[in-house]
Amino acid sequence: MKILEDFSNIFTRYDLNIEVARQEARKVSKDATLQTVADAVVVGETEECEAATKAALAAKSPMEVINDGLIPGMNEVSRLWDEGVYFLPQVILASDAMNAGIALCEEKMGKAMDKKGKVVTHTAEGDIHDIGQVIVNALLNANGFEVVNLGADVPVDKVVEACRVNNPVMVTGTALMTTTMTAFPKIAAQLKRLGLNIPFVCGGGAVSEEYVTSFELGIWGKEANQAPGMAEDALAGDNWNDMRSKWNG
Amino acid sequence: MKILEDFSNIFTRYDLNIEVARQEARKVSKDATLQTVADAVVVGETEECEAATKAALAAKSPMEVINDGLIPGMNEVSRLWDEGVYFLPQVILASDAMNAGIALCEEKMGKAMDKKGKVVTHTAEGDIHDIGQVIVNALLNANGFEVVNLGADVPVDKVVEACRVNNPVMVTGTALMTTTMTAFPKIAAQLKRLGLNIPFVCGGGAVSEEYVTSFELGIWGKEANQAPGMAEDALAGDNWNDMRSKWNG
Amino acid sequence: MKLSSQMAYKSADEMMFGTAKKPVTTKRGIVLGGGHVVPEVVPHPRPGSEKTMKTLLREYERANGDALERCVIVGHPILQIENEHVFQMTHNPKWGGEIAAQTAKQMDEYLEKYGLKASYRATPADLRKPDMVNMRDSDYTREVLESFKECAKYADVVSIESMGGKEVFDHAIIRNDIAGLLFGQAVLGGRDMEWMWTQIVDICKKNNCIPGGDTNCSEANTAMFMAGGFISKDVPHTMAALSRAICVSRTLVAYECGATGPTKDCAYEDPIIKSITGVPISSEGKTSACAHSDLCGNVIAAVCDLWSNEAVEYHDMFGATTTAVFAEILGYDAAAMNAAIELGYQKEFQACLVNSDMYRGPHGFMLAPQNAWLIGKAVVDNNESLYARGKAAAVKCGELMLGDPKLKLTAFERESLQGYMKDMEKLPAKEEDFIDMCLKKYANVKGFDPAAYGL
Amino acid sequence: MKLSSQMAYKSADEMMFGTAKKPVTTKRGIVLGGGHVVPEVVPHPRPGSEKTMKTLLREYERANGDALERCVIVGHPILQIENEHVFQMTHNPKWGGEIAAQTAKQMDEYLEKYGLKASYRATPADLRKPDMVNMRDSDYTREVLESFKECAKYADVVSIESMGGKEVFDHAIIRNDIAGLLFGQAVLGGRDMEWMWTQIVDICKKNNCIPGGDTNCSEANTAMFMAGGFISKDVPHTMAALSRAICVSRTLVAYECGATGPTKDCAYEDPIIKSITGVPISSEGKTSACAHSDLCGNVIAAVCDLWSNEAVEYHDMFGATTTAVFAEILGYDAAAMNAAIELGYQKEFQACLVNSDMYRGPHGFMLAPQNAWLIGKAVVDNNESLYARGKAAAVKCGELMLGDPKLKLTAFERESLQGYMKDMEKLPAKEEDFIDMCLKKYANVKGFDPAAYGL
Ligand code: B12
Ligand code: B12
Repeated sequence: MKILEDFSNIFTRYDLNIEVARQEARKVSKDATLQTVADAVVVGETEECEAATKAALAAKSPMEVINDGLIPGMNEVSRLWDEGVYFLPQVILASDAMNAGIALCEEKMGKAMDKKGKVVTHTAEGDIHDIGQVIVNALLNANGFEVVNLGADVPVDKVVEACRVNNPVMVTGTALMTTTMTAFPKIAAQLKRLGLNIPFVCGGGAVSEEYVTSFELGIWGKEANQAPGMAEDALAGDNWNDMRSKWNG
Repeated sequence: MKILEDFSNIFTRYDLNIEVARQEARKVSKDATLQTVADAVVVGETEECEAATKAALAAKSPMEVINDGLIPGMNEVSRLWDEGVYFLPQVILASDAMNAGIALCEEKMGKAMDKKGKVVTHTAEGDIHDIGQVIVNALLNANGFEVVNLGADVPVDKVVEACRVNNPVMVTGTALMTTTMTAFPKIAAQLKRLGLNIPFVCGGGAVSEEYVTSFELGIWGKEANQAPGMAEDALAGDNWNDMRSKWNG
Repeated sequence: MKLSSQMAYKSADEMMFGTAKKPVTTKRGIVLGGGHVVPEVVPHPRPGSEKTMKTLLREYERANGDALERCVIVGHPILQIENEHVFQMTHNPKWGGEIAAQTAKQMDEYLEKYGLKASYRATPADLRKPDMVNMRDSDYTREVLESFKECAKYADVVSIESMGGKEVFDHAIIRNDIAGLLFGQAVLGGRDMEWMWTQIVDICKKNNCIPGGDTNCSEANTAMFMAGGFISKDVPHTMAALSRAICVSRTLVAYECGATGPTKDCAYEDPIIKSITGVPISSEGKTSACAHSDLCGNVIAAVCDLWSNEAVEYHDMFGATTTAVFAEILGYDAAAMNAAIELGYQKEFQACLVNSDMYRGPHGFMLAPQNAWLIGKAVVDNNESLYARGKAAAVKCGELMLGDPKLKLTAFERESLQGYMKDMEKLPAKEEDFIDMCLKKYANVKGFDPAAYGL
Repeated sequence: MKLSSQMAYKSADEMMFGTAKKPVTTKRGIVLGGGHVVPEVVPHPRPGSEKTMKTLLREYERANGDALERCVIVGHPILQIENEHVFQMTHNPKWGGEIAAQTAKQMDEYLEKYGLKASYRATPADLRKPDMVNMRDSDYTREVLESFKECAKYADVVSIESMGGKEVFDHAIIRNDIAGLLFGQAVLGGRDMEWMWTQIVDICKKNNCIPGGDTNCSEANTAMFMAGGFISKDVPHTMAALSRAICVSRTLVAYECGATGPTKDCAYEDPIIKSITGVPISSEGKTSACAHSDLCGNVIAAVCDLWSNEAVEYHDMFGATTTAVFAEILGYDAAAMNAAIELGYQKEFQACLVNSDMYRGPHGFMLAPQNAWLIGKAVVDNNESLYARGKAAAVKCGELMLGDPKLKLTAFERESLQGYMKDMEKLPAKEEDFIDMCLKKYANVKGFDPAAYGL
């Protein structure tokens, strides 16, 4: 078979056009042990991170290790992801590493660290397409939120109950099927009824902006990587209406 | 360019598969003069038909010429169309011829002949796609209905008013655009409000069965050639509900 | 206006998709007809979005934006977007202009950010309905021309689907009346186009905009869709084919007035137009099934320079919105053709497209490049008048159909065609006589006003 | 079950669209893979229609009927319709059976009335979600098998998108974990398929129904869609390509258990499957943009026997309903390929399809027939175990990608790939050792239950 040499009139490799110059992660600490902790997060190596955390804990308080090593490392990861340098798996692996480090610190403190706030996440009843949710979970986690992960195929009542019990800053839903996304307005209605005006970010292949903005509380999530920014807004006190006008429309 | 001899693996000419054996029009009258009238209708020759009608009127009463010449001729045409022998233009030309003959008979009678009943037809406001309606008009006409033809781009109120004034057995609407078919439920609502429960047959490219059966009075028309049959049902006293269950679903 | 007397191509053999004798270059440097096929996607706004300028701007921002984004996602190098005006966009000429401006800005952004090359065609609606308004002097007429002015500032290309002669055509098409088609399409349509296109070309010159071209959508396409597929009985396919041949006489007028292409996608007569004029043509076939069905889905691509979907209403599908979906499909269609060109296999590829439909039905037959060229030749060889060349096209088309035993016809289709051929034989030789005859014959056709055509 | 040790084709050169080494014949006498490409349209019911069996029957009657009617309208000679079950159709096995019966009846009518040849594929939903139910013993499992029994009575072909290993795959795909892909897709997926397909083939034999095949939609397609287009950053395209190569190990199991094809449309691994087994394959690419986007829209057609749109929700478009629209487009796509075959231009046509996308991205590259065949060869040459052949496929795929300078990769994609290659080098040679390692490594993955796979 004849194969061409030049394909420029057939397709364009836009990924090469926009390829982001390689960037090194920035240094986050002048302290060598803490920098080692951060580095382990940046490269997403759980075992390394555990070792570095243990080493750092010899000289530093658990809160110092968390606030000046693990979290700044993860912030670097978020920055690299935002700028298009990192791909999702690097974020997930970094988040796995950070969580392992935090677990060791918490063990030493004898109590759980304070998270920024809770976010309840779920995939709609009848729907097992949960990859979108899995990404959302990972990114929220990576950004310091406590994720109450209800998993896939979650009944309406269970979502509402979890919101009542956890009082999250935000709740998310994922649906990939036109037949399952109909659960979202039901959830929103029940939350309203209970006076829980929690911003409810809905996303997933089947879910359109038009649909989500047709019911109260609903904010449409186009890309999973919007989830942390949205959660920050909710944390800062924006209500669902503010958020909808910022992120949708 | 290389051109094949055999295309059977590329396309199938289903029109040849279902080609209807040529049929002669049947004789409709033992009377030679009346048969000549009918023949002129069957071949769709207006001038011939006028001549034959004039000749027949020398010996027969106008109602005889109509009932035993012109109309039976047109019935033959309808039959040939139903069986797939005739195409639309043949029906239109036959109808033109029949109408010319009827006009002569009416002249002689000094009054208009009785039609089976009135049907109001229109194309929706804002829509100039009226070919569908033109076909419907012609077929209704050919089948002995009096067509109150409101033309294209007709405002809602004008349709309602025409129904009020003419009290037709049926009213039809054609719309080819999703933006214009929204006039139909408005018309139906106003008719209901005035107590005019006239079956309202709606068709045209943009118009789906689902849409038309979502409002009262509405019956969906898929093909223009259903119009005469529907009008017959309406004439026989079927209400819109009966008609909907017969023609739709 | 001088009627064309020469063919741009020496033979059908020379005609190929992707290349036109007279390529044109858009604002962002895309060469249309310059060696490659370009996808042209046509979004249609959802009902309701036309309520205000704001909602309509938003609708097009998304619909057009989704198409641009999808090209970046899958790697299509070039995209043309056409917006066919809905009534409100032309009725309020500023609206059409604002939408053109917004789209041009989106295209600049995509060029800057990703390197995607795009161009924009604005197609004002012809609001002049011959049976309702005076074609040459009405508010609608002024709005249409004003729309061209507003759009030409930002659009790369402008086009229109002009309506001249429709009132007579509509009467004739359901009466097997070939004289009516000749009068409505060739004579009235051509006269109206000359009046219209002189002005459009003028506006374009002042605005550095490309005057694309016209289409006989309102007549020949109506005939084609009424003829329909293999189970319709509204109009014989042979008559629809004659109507298509006839319309060349009027569509050609745009180029005779200075339009340069890219032609309008829904003009199925374009292969014939290309054979005569050498302008780049936009075509639509299988991938415009979203908008209508035809029996020449592949063959119509045989000599196209742009490849379109005609129109798709903007809404969600599983994979993405419709405009993204159709931009993706059209782009892949074009990619295969462009690969053929690069590989030097374009002749073979073209033969596959042609053999797919050349004998599927009369339209596929007459639009196959070899027949399209012959009909074009009949047009230029009989350039005494709009009437003469329209009739010559129809006669040639009829002869070709009757002369090729591979084109199977039902007995009814064949007899109808033989009838039209006889009818044409009986028509006057001279345009003046023909016009006189028609002015009488169609005097009572609803809405027909000779003055609207300068008659 | 014996793992395949031979290639059906001596070289990629022998592989061509429309022809399979082992064609199959449907109830109404259609030969799939017997020399021509057949369109396969897949309607999806609208939300709400699944409420009762009656409403769902009506929905499919229209959706399937519109596709059949459209083929008659435009002249497409053959059509396969697939109905992928929605949950309710499999959960209530009678429903799926009734719908199959209804469709078979429609097809008989179209054959009788017009001469249109059609066939029906029923694809029960795999309701067994590994992280929620016991794969081998649950009500859902029984419903799936019962559905096959009901459908096989009327359908020409049955298929499934089986889910084995998905729980481990989902964990691994977002962690750059190539071992997890090998374990989830090749080992667990393959073991689950053997269990499932032995039963399906048995049911088919009893019902004179064709056991079509399986697809790794739940894993390799998820990877491919996550890798997305040129602006996604979720999964490297190189990893998605490895995931595709790996899945051959499990998809092949269906045919090793007695499935004969036509394979399932969404199995992008099918060109590799065809190179090994010679069964007719169903593929989808550009014309399935309605369902998802991919970077191999044309190349994936290079060796297809059926050509599909994956899935389109039933609703109205301007031209017709979606199922009519996509049946029309697919049919024209097939017509051009069939014209190529008849003209003897199939090699040239295939080269156009391949050159369109072979270097557009990793998936297009590895699925181009020449590379697909090489990966197939690696699979049969390493047939000691599901694991060994999956790994061999991935290694070969990686080598090909790194070894062809025309396949441009971003630095990140390249480095990721080099990393996976190193990771694979370090993996145990023997399947037993690999399984031992994985049982430990993935012990805590949510929902992973070794017993469900006989481990
Ligand atoms: C992978 C896949 C599967 C896998 C699912 C694996 C899994 N664990 O999720 C398997 C094979 C199991 C599967 C099964 C089925 N599937 Co499926 N599947 C897909 C496929 C191919 C890709 C989906 C995917 O993972 N995409 C990647 C993720 C990352 O995208 P995403 O979830 O949309 O998330 C993105 C955004 O939406 C957003 N997002 C999502 N959630 C949120 C939340 C927040 C807060 C924010 C901010 C953003 C956000 O962020 C992400 C991007 O950054 C799609 C095709 C398609 N076009 O989507 C079909 C698809 C979704 N499936 C479909 C169908 C029909 C089915 C089945 C019924 C098939 C069958 N007959 O068995 C079953 C359903 C079983 C069930 N009850 O759920 C249809 C759905 C049709 C519909 N709309 O109703 C689709 C569209 C395929 C098609 N074209 O027909 N499927
Ligand atoms: C011909 C045509 C025109 C002609 C109209 C000529 C005329 N006198 O009707 C012209 C060129 C003027 C035209 C203009 C426009 N058009 Co136009 N046009 C078409 C086209 C190509 C064919 C329509 C047609 O005549 N079909 C043949 C007839 C016989 O079919 P029908 O009316 O549906 O009737 C059948 C059945 O529906 C049924 N039926 C109909 N009525 C009734 C009634 C009863 C009682 C019964 C029982 C049955 C029945 O019977 C018939 C079959 O037997 C369609 C394409 C398409 N896919 O339909 C676009 C189309 C309808 N047009 C379209 C558009 C957008 C326009 C314009 C806005 C374009 C523009 N930018 O200028 C303008 C609109 C002007 C206006 N305000 O109306 C869009 C509509 C989009 C939408 N759904 O909203 C379409 C779908 C094209 C497209 N794909 O984009 N158009």
